[in-house]
Amino acid sequence: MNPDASQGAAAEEDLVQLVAPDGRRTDGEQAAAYRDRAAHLGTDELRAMYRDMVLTRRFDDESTALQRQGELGLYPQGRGQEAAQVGSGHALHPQDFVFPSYREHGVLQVRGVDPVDRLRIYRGTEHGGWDPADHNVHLNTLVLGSQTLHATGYALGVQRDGLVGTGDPQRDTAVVTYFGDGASSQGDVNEALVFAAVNNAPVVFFCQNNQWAISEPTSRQTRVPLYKRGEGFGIPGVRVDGNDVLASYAVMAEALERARTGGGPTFVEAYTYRMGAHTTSDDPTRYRERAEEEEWALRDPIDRLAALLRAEDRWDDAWAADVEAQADSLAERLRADLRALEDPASTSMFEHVYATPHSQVEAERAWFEAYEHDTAQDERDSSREAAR
Amino acid sequence: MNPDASQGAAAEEDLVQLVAPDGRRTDGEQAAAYRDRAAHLGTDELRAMYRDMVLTRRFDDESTALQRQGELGLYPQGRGQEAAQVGSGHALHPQDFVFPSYREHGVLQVRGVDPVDRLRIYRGTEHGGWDPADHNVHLNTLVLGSQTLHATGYALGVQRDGLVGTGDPQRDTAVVTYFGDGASSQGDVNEALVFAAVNNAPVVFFCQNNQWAISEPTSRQTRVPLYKRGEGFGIPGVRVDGNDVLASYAVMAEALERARTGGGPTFVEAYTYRMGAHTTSDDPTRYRERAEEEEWALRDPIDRLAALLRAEDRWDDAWAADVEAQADSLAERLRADLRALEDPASTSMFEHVYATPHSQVEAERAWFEAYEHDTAQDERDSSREAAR
Amino acid sequence: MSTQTMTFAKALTAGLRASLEADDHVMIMGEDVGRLGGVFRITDGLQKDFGEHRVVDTPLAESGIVGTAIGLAMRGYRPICEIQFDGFVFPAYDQITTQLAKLHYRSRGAIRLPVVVRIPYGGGIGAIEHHSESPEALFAHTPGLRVVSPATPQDAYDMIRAAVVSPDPVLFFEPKGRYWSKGEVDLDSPVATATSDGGTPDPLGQARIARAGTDVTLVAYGPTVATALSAADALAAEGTSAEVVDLRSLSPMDVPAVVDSVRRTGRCVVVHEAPTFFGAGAELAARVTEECFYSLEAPVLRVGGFHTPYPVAKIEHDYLPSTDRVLDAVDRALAH
Amino acid sequence: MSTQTMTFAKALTAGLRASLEADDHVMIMGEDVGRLGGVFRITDGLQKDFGEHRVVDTPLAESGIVGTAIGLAMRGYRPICEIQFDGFVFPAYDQITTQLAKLHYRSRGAIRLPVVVRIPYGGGIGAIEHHSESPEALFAHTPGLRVVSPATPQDAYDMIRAAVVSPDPVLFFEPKGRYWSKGEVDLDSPVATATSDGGTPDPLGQARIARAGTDVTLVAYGPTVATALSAADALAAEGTSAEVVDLRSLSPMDVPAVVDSVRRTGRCVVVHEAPTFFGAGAELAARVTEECFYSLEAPVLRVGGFHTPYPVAKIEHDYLPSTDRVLDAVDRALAH
Ligand SMILES: Cc1ncc(C[n+]2csc(CCOP(=O)(O)OP(=O)(O)O)c2C)c(N)n1
Ligand SMILES: Cc1ncc(C[n+]2csc(CCOP(=O)(O)OP(=O)(O)O)c2C)c(N)n1
Ligand SMILES: [Mg+2]
Ligand SMILES: [Mg+2]
Repeated sequence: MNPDASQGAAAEEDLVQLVAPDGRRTDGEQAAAYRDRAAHLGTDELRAMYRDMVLTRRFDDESTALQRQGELGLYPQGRGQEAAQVGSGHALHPQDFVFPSYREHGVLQVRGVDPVDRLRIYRGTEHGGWDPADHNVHLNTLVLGSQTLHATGYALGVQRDGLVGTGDPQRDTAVVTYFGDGASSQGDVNEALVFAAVNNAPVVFFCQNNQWAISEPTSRQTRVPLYKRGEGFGIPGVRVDGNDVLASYAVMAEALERARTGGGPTFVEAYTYRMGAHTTSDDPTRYRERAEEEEWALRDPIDRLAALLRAEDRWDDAWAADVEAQADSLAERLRADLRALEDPASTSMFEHVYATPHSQVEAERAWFEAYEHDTAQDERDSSREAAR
Repeated sequence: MNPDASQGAAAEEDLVQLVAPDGRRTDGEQAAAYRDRAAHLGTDELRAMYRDMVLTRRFDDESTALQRQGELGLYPQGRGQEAAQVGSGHALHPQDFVFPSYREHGVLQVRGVDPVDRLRIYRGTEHGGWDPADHNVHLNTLVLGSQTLHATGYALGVQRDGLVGTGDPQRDTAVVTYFGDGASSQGDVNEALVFAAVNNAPVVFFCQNNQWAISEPTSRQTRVPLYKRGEGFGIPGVRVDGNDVLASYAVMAEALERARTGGGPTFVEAYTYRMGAHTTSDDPTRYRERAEEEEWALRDPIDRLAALLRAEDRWDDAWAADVEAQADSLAERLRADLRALEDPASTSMFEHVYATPHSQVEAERAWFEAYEHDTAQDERDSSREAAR
Repeated sequence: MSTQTMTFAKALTAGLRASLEADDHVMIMGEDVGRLGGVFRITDGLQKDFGEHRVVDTPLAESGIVGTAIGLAMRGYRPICEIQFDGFVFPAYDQITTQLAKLHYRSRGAIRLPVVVRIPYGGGIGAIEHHSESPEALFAHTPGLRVVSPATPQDAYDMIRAAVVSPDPVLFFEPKGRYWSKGEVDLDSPVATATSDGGTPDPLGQARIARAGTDVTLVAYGPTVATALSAADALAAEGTSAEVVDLRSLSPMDVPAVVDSVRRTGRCVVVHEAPTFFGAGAELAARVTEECFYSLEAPVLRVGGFHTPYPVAKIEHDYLPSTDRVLDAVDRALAH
Repeated sequence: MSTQTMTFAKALTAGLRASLEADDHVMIMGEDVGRLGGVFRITDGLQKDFGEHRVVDTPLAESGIVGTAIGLAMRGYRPICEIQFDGFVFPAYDQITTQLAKLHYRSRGAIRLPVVVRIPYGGGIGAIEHHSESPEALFAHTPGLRVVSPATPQDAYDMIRAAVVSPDPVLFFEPKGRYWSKGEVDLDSPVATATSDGGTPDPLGQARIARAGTDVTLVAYGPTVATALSAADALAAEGTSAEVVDLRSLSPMDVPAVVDSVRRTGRCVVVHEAPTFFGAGAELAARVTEECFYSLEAPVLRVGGFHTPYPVAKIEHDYLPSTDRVLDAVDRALAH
């Protein structure tokens, strides 16, 4: 289904998969090394992942609806990528730090970033939305790939702080940066690989290959599977089935541990699919086939985990109903709280340009306040009003 | 001798070498595939390479001397890299196009760029120095790595022109771009790899790893041998002994043929050494050991080819004396012609900013001409003159 | 004469189509310009009609786009690069500033780089960060680049064709907030070609009098020409006659046209969306003052963005120069 | 008070040394800053004394340098990045413009980025292309950045330390042509820290009267302060008293200081090496004219680089603003 046939073939071959689309655990050689990483996950953990995936999807659906209703200017859907995001997110330790791109709703869910905060940017009330220090999650970065350098620098800081390889799992710290198949072509991502490799930085490059960069298939970005990208920089790579939450967890757990213990960076390619449009402004019918979408629908990550839970008798209808109820109340709260968000004051645009006073900003702010004041008072004649 | 021990080891292992430092042809497995490529080179060709290397070095020495005498503002020495440059240059066809960095004096020699033209940039009379169309050699590019994208774009143009894989060796065209180990870290070089790979562009990335980027050893740029860099982009890589002119020729001949016949890009790492300073402004004693320089002196590329010629009875003292004489006259002509170069007219700074008239440039030029005119006529009082 | 009413966006598409038709070496390259037709659909249908060879979806790397366009131009092609949004031109900034702008100079004319870089710019569309900026001054300061911005559908059609035939690199700023505005377009208008002998006027360097007037000169370009015209309407109703000059080009800047107007009106207000601090209005004010020192009744006043990053969508209309803010400036100019 | 005579370059080194000593989280990163001490030797000896950990040779990638510095700053470090030459800052332009400048705003103050980007700039040293440029206006237009340039050894020492303690990102332009000029430096001068409550004056935003005068105001910064002073000498000998204002900072720009001077002198000439077109002088001229409209006897005149790429070394002195060209402008101003 990937337009580049050679990649499609490689995809199946090299893929780390622990759970097949039908919910059964795989027993292939390929994944043997990772099976242990997920072995300790019991019913509680698996259910927690399931819950996060369901809540992420509900958040996604509700946000899409809110955009249609005019409550958001735009929204980039994550549907289809929940396993890659929630699985990798569950492998994080609290002290780890995340540098997302803009589609990582599942990671934000796992890290506890408030759902309303996640939408401020799309409502047009903030460029950010939360304090990165609150959940060790940096803000969204919209300039493709830039954040991979920030993550690498942050990881160099962690290293300087002496928080790599101390042997204390509560202190050893890793950094992860998320980016897409499209972003992988940016110079910045490649420079990040250079800086990370040369310094053996504790950073994981988590590339979600969702097959598309808006209308461009991954074959427009690379002619070999993306997980190989790091090798020429000295960074080991692994391709994981990004629709398999267990595999995503296991591969990420290993990569994070390598980083925390001083083993250096890893390049993870999560092979997945963007089931929705690029954003609510996009129209995928212009560039991709319905058949492709349908084929990927059969690999839905939530269905797969549900099937596993059922197959292993970890499913419970009452629990599942409760998860649905939680999703309902998340949606309800989101609607209410989002609508209740106040628009920022116009003068807030002058705040935080600098941390210290800057005469240009201050002069313009003063002018603006006086102007606003005058305008409010002003009784202009009607012809002028009419022209506005 | 490379500060990164792991690389040093790999260097020896992966290196394509056809002639050992003592001038004897090697018979190892490693190079078997390339031996055929150089098999047809007879005495004439080998002597032609020798001549170009000797002339390149004489150019280098003379230019360095001219800089010391104040005739040049700066000069970046190529000593030690003659085999990599002359060998690869000899593999080019006339229709191929070269995008150099700034140290490729040997390539310019092979392509026939006039020695004086090569120095205009360092004398401060031109930013370029020649017309790229004259010898299919682009101007020097000083912003590290930028030219790799230009080369890739040019190669895409060649491809569009239908001059790849026609089967006609007179028409099939390849492009080569030269850059250094330091430049390899630039985002642009990596984007060039992306664009070249995805489009299967007829371009060769020729990276001269001369062990140093000014004061930084190659280990500050990469932790694996550089020739592997392309692999993660889908571009095959090869490390060649850059002090072995035959190997440099053979590896480049193969890469160029791959490009011309539609086989796509190749990443060549020429493992060599910058025997001189970075430029005449540099002081290598601040950052590298004399012992390292001495060890590399034993691998001098010109000595190696001379040894081969002698070992194979291709040497002739009269011929060698003639080459020396040619070098002497090159040096002599260089000195004379360089000193005779006229400074550009001050108003030439306004020329060629645009290809079409631009009112800002024209207004400023007119002002400047009037000002120059006035100043020339002006009889100012002495106090003002004194202050100037 | 085949004059049609069409949107600014469609006029651009028509101009691109005409350019592709006129010269085989013209090509379009960028992110999503192919099947999708670009996020603004400016290249809609062009790949279908001209092929994947002429309208090329590139990898997602702006430096790569401009850098390879330079190489293609050296090989005789005329690439039109699309940058998806204003805020994403910066990864290509080095290639534009150190290479695209300078290669003609560096080669003393041997290399010509007829590359067009199309950049949808400006705000007012309710977008997220990086999607509403006006970075034109960051290019106009660099010698070797032409920087232009059309304000009407006719100019969109004429100027894109002129940019494509220009032997110089052109940064082509498209006021995205005007994409859906309509106007008459004469599709038979000739392509304005610059001549290198300096005999004919430079088609990408001449301002346009968008409205004649006598009391004050309003200078604008791109998206703010409409703002200036609406202010002129309001002023007319009050009995003040405003002349509106549409600069069209920032580099070069048609200072004589503005000077001519200001010498008549004595007052000048310049309007743009970019922050005024170090913006195009500064250059204009400095020049106009120098050349109209004795005719100016008031200092040249600037209405523009503030010295803040482009703010969030909910308050962008307080940031953007509005008709009201132009009127306020005119009031201040008239009060002098 | 330990006052010493030293070069501008050594004063910078001393300021960097003092900064490294004062705060463990200060670090220097860039190309060749370690054993070599940088191509201008500004970091000479610092790696030896503070270790490879504090003075770091980075890979050759400017975007990577600034991008990782941002991450380091988020983790609590205070990186001082060295860009080797003016012309090589552009690969980092995206990180500076879209990230470094905006993260404080984007996070509504939650993220502070005390990153200093040192850029040796300006011409007159006989160098090849890209090694003599003055790109400061390309940064000053971007909100969120502070852009400064010292002109004397004392200011080099004081301003680099102030830049390092500034919680805002600072683009620190060093006039490389002045590196070898000497002056008195008080090494005990206090570090000027900005306070966020707005109570104390901003140490990186205040101009300096380099020479008092009454007949004309010459405004300069960085390398051209010396040019302006030499012009003032020549004028003094002719009986014209020139005041010289050293701006020190371009963003913010201390307009009140210039206005105060121009209200007294009635004439103003601004001098910088960068092309005047869209340069800092345009902003200054626009502002000064606006605020001194009735005190100006002549328009603000600009002396600077031309709208051409920086030319070849053999003719760079015809390009650079010279004492003569400043005198010519003063003559024109006085003739009004
Ligand atoms: C530097 C830059 N160029 C262009 C864009 C416009 N843009 C936004 S998302 C996108 C596609 C990204 O694709 P990918 O990296 O695969 O991530 P995905 O959207 O699939 O999650 C593009 C081109 C941008 N945000 N930044
Ligand atoms: C973008 C950019 N950054 C910095 C420089 C300054 N600089 C010139 S040469 C050089 C070292 C280059 O090393 P390498 O690529 O290994 O080539 P070599 O000089 O060894 O031939 C540096 C840092 C530059 N020219 N361009
Ligand atoms: Mg994608
Ligand atoms: Mg090198």
